[in-house]
Amino acid sequence: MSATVTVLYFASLRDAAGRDREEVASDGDLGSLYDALRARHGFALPRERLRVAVDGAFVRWDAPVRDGSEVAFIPPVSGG
Amino acid sequence: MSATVTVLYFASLRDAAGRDREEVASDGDLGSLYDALRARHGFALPRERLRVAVDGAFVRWDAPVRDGSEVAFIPPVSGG
Amino acid sequence: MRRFRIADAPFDVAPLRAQLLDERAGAYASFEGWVRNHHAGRAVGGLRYEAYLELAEREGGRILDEARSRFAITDARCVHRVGDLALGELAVWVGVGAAHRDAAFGACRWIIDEVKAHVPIWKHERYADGDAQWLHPDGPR
Amino acid sequence: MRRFRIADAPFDVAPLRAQLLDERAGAYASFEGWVRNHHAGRAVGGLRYEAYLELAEREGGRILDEARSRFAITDARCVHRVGDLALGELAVWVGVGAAHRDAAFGACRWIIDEVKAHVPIWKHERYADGDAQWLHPDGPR
Repeated sequence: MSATVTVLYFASLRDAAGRDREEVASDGDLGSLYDALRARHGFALPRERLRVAVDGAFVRWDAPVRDGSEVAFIPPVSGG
Repeated sequence: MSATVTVLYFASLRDAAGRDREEVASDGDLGSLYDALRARHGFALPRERLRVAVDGAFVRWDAPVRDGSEVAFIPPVSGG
Repeated sequence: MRRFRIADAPFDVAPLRAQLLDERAGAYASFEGWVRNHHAGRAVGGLRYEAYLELAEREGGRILDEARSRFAITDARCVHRVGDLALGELAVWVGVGAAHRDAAFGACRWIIDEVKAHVPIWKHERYADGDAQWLHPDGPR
Repeated sequence: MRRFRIADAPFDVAPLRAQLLDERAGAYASFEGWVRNHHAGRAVGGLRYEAYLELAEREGGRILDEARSRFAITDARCVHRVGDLALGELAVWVGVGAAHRDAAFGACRWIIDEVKAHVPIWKHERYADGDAQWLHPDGPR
């Protein structure tokens, strides 16, 4: 069963995607969602260097994609 | 030969001496000057817990008392 | 009162420090990050910080709560700027009050390290040579 | 400009911090000592600091000069109050600018420790029970 989610892009991912969010359909886990989007947009960062958050909280890559949720891929941070 | 110096008192030494300075004559080194003043004023602090300064700079206890100089006995400090 | 906050405009530290005044506190340590004119040997002209606001505020709040349980402090605050910053501008401020200086220094250092490592904020540097890039550092810095 | 100063009246930290602004500095660490309402288990009502002014300024200046040679900092300042202080009042301030935070924190901590250990300033505490005393601590605190 396919789920539709809003994906948020930040920093270099936003520059590469050319947008700060998009609606996407997915039927796997969050890891495979990132891999598909990486192939589509040519993201330089491999999944191992990112974290993933759903609805504003960090979650595991093997969590299923939940319909209607907001997914953010978090590149290595550089605040401070 | 006897030297006359101005001795400065701070903190508990000033309270014990009842004054913040006095002129004293001495013919030994700074250590024996302190010991004499300790006996006179009843200072609680032994020489080992103090430092001594002459004319605003730390010096050794075995330095001779120099005529006309200003001597300060420095109790353990507690700034900060 | 939120202990961690994202600011999208310049902010003044005096009222933040005032929030930490406490008669039990004998020590106050603070840290500020300022925009430096060089990074990794390159001349920097200015920078931009971007945050994932919702998650940044949640993570920042968690870090300050954890600091209060790890260290014997009276309280702590942190504010991080986003948006365009010029050279010399204040990028991040951390303030900690404590009875004693060991805890104040320890917590202040721990908070800035944790914020830099975990809060979803990204720095985009513009260089004097016209180049620019997002910083995505490898592992712990 | 003197890097170490004794102040006989309340002072504001903002202009002192401003003296450390420097485009090479990415990090600023500061420490403040505030008059605490307790010491060694006793309720404190207020205190007085007294200094041997000439020697204190010489020793303080030496400590700040040494900090500049020991740590990779851009500059540092310290001001210590003397006279009568109420609960919560600012007793001592240290500020350090540096390219990186390790040096800023390290130098700030080193300076306050050295000032407390070596600068001829004495604290006279008044307690809630009416007692009062000069503090002459044993050895390193």
